[in-house]
Amino acid sequence: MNARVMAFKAYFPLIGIAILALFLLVIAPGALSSFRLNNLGKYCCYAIAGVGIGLAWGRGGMLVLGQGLFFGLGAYAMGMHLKLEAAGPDAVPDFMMNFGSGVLPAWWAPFRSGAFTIAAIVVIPALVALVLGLAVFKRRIKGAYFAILSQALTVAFGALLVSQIKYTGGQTGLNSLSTFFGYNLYDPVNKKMIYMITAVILIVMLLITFQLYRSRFGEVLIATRDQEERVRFLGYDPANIKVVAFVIAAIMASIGGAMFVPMAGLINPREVSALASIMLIAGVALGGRATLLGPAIGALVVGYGRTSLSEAYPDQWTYFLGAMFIIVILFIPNGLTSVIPKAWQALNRRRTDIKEVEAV
Amino acid sequence: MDVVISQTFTGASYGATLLLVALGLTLTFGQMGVINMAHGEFLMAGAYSAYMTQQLITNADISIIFALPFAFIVAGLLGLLLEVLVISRMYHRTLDTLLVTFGVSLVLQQAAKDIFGAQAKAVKAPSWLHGQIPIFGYRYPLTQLFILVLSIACVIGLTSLLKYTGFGRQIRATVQNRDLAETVGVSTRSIDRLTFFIGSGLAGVAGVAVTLITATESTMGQEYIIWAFLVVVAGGIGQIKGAVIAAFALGITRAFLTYWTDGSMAVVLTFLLVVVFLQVRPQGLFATRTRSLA
Amino acid sequence: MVKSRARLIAGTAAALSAALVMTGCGSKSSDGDTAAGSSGSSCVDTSGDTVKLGFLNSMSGAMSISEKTVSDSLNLAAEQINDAGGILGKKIEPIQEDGASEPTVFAEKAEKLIQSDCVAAVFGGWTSSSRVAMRPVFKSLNNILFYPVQYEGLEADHNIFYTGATTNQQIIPALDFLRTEKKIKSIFLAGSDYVFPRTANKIIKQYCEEYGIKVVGEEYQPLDQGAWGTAVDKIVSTKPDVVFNTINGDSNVAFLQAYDDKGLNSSNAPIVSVSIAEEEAAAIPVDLTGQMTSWNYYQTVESPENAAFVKAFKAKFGEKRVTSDPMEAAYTSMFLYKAMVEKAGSFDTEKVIGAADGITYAAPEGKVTVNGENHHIAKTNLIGQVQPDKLIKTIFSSDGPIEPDPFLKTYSWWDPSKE
Amino acid sequence: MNDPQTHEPDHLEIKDLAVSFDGFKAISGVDLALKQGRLHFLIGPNGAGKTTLVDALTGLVKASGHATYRGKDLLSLKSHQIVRAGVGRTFQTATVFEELSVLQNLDIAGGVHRSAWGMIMARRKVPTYVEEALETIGLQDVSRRPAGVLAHGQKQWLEIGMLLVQDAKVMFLDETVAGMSAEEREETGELLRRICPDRTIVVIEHDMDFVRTFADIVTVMHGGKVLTEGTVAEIQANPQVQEVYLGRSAEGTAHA
Repeated sequence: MNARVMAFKAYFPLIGIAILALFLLVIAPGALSSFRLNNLGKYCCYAIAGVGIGLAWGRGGMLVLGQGLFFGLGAYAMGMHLKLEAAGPDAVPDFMMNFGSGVLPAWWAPFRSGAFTIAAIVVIPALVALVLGLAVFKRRIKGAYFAILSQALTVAFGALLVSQIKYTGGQTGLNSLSTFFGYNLYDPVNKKMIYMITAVILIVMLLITFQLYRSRFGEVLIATRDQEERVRFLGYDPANIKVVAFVIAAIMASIGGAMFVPMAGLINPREVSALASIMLIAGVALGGRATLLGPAIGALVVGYGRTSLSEAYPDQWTYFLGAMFIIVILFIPNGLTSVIPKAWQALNRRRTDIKEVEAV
Repeated sequence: MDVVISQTFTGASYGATLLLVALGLTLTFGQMGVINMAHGEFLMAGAYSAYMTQQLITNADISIIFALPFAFIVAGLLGLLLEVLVISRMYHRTLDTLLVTFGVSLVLQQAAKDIFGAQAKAVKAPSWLHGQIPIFGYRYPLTQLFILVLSIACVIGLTSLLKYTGFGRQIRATVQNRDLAETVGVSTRSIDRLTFFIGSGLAGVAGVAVTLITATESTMGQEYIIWAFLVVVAGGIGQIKGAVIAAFALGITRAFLTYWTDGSMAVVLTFLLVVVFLQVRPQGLFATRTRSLA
Repeated sequence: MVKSRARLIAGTAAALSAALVMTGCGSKSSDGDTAAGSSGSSCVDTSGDTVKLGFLNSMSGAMSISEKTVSDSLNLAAEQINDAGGILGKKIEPIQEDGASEPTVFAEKAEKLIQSDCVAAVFGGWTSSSRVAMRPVFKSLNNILFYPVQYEGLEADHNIFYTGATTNQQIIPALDFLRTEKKIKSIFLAGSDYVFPRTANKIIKQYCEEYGIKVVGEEYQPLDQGAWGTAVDKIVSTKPDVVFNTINGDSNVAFLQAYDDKGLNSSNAPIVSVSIAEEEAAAIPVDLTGQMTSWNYYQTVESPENAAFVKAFKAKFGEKRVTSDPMEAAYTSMFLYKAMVEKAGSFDTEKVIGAADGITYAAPEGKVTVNGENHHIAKTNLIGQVQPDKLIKTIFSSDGPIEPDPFLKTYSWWDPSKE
Repeated sequence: MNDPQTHEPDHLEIKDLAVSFDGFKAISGVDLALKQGRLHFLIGPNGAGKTTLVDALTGLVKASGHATYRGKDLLSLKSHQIVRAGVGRTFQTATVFEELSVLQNLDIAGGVHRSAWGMIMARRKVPTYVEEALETIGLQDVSRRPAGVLAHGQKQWLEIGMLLVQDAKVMFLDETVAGMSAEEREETGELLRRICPDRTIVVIEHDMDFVRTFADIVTVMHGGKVLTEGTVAEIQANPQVQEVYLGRSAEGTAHA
């Protein structure tokens, strides 16, 4: 086999990313109406969270059933900023007038700053995931325990948001948002901009993940997934490896959640629910949990399928969704993307070696 | 003092319901390692069975007596079907069973909606459960007492089944060492099916009980499923005595927290307490010793 | 090889940033205010002999239980209007969308109905969350939403018509009734944990303070949880004259079962409910006889209009079905829309809104009149009592239709800024 | 690979080591000195506590007593810290990472010596120590294959290779040659001889032929205690050992 061709194959995922970028950044904005493009943007948010889930679940073996928690943290951070923007420089959000003291709580105040908000979107979920991850993985809580715990935490977070109506807007959430960093949310030109930012973030996340997957960290992560105790005897603490992947996944979910808010125009506790978290998993499972592009493509497909099926069969689409879960997990556990490139998965294995041969 | 008594009783009622729901899970999750998210929908099927029984036997006083075994069989058969068609293909893929059964739960919810309509169905409680008995100055509702007695009866029944019958020994043998059980002539496949049948059937029984305290509608199982899994996890997977203690602990904790804070915060704080508890005892109240590396 | 990879990455990065910069440049066009109609003109096409109207109700998820009934009565209204020749001679072409019990989906589907289906108006929504989620969409795309459910008030949107009751047509008349007719001295508040009960209870607490009624307890449960035992224990121990119930949907079943369990009933602990209608009452397996409700419509309302409505509904959807306040409000809303359009002589949003003031309709609940200023409708309050057959009978009625006052401006005791 | 430390004589000193499970004493009172440069075999009937001893020394089970290596008390360290202290092990069933290639398996074993930055970078070339280990274990020809497809013996060699890459100065090998062909055993023995001089190698073994051929020193365990220690000849002459083994010859053959 020609070495040059093989080396080219090493970058096959990059070509996949490039094709996806071409579709998201060039074709879609040209072909879709503002409304459909906005929808696609929301799917991209799920895809961003999905890429993280692919990392933590597909490569790391942690079934992160509670990504709604991190999606929600990012979304509420962004929502708080936009809500304050909508309220105006000196005013407080309407629900605080209705249910609270009418005085902005101290921990809300920093979210007036856009820079602080952006930092918070990354830092807060990272810290939460770090503490949670250390607590859980150091105690060797894993598998089903971890999945159920993370789901329970998500439900608890949702209930917290509901109960603290004077700080969070309760069940109704943060709504009636009007601007995004000063740009009118409902101006089609701005909508397109917000979409483009989201799509670019998705592409960047894919590139970061591409690098992680080909790095030694990526290898150790797979090793940890398959033989956690064995990894301990290579001198690594598998808890640390898992925590790193978990934190990255949390940050990605948070960024996805943050970008979701300007496109949905609101955020409320339903987006943080157990169901929302499982829907995020659904896309990843459909696309192929352990692949690079699978989670992103799966999230886009599930988002699109959900919209179009519920438009076509508003009464019956739950059947499709349920059937999809059953069929995919049962018959194509490695996802749709595993079916198409079965062929080059074999090459995939060899490509790393060829690269080494060349490098030596 | 009144508060302590009333909330202990109210909490015990929450706990008894949780225990009934969780009991089936200690079998399917605990013994077989299947994370069955459709367990809540088996409960729903049990509740609708109670409704159907009441359509046939309109006298609510006696229909519940027929409803209990009928619900057990209906939910059990649904479980058996699930085991044969889906679960049997995915042992050793614990986490995947969660997702696949989540899909099943969606389908079952929609099916219930299509069969019975979206509106909740009224299942009448028997008149002999109407009223209260005074205990320590607290008027304990008979329905709650019934659920408590039912759950304890199920615990005793299940425990003796596992302990004293050949079937129980075969289940335990299969759980402890599949291959070995196989070589001594246990048909592990039939054991799997029977275990799943009983575990799911118990959810059906819980469904009948739950008609006494909540609406019978297609999404009713969702309210209990996460609580029930937390009971199993906190109790120690596969441990019935652990589940009993965990269920009552969770129920009573929730009652007092609801009393002192509010309904939403009680959910938040109870869940957080379980997470903290698992920090202290990652294997739950009662740990099963395993010698496997993974 | 390293070199070629660098080039590929650099190339991708350059393409990405170029795309970003390009869109970034184009976007600084507008700022600040969300003027109505700022984005795109309406695509509503009435050149044919039909007009498209959107029905947006949860057909899946937790709220579908309630919202499907609204969809049914909307379909009935559309059918009746079409049989009678349509609106301005154009047949209604309903387009049903599923809000899936999720506010974000409501917002998305509203946008879809307006932008992709080019509907002239949308009917639907139930929860406050779904309404506020849709609000900015109707505002920015300048379309009309008819919202059929009683709600917490404190709102009057240019693009929304509220055909259910606001608080001064449901909550306050109920309190007046309890104070003047039942002479209550103490009250217990039980509600689901969301915006309507929280707001309603805020109003009730201020009302009670004004009139010297003692609020002896206030309890909430999340919408998806039915652990009402503790709250009912509190009711048992505080012995209020009345329980004001703002619990939503199915949670009422769990609440009333716990209530019944602990020996409470209409004689020793009466309840006034504002979210239990005929649908919900039928699903509650305990004896509710004598418990009260506050609405603007019951199936038992005696009028030729209601007799015709109930008959037509049962003929279309089955004898066993019941009619309720939100269903009637939705049904009425479509006839109000028809009258507005015919008065305006156009389906144009602004013209229809402009023609709204003073539109009246002889609805099943009685005569209703649209208030052109706050977009609510004047309607009569009916205090009802649940009968053994779970239907609800009027026991007290306000003196004719009550003018809507969503911001409670005419009530001196109301101070919205008080916590 | 040849840091100056390796020239110091390294002892793994075990004093009064005991492990109990729920009151059952799996091993007790074990005193052992494991010295560098010789092939040390650990034998004994099933349930003698051989694997438990290794588990205790590698942080898998809690133990009391002392086990000191290079001034560190192994019993107080966690598994991965013990590895970082230079003590490695293999398992009865070969546990390699089946989805990764042989080369990748070896490479990630070198993680102990890498910075965080090294972790997030892709491998540009094969590090020399990986190359050397590959050569030592003789798997050059299959280095690009996923480890899952290797033959049983090759997996065991790969595990030894991974210990070489992680630069384990003390190696515990748990029934490494079980299930190997005679030829493979021969090769494994030769391999152990090659890497032995600057390491402490402890092999748990049942196959007495293998022990006879390659052992420098043998420790016999029975009932959780050390029965005796000595050269092969000394062990074979020991009546106690004969007694322990005679009663269970059938099981012994099953293992061979």
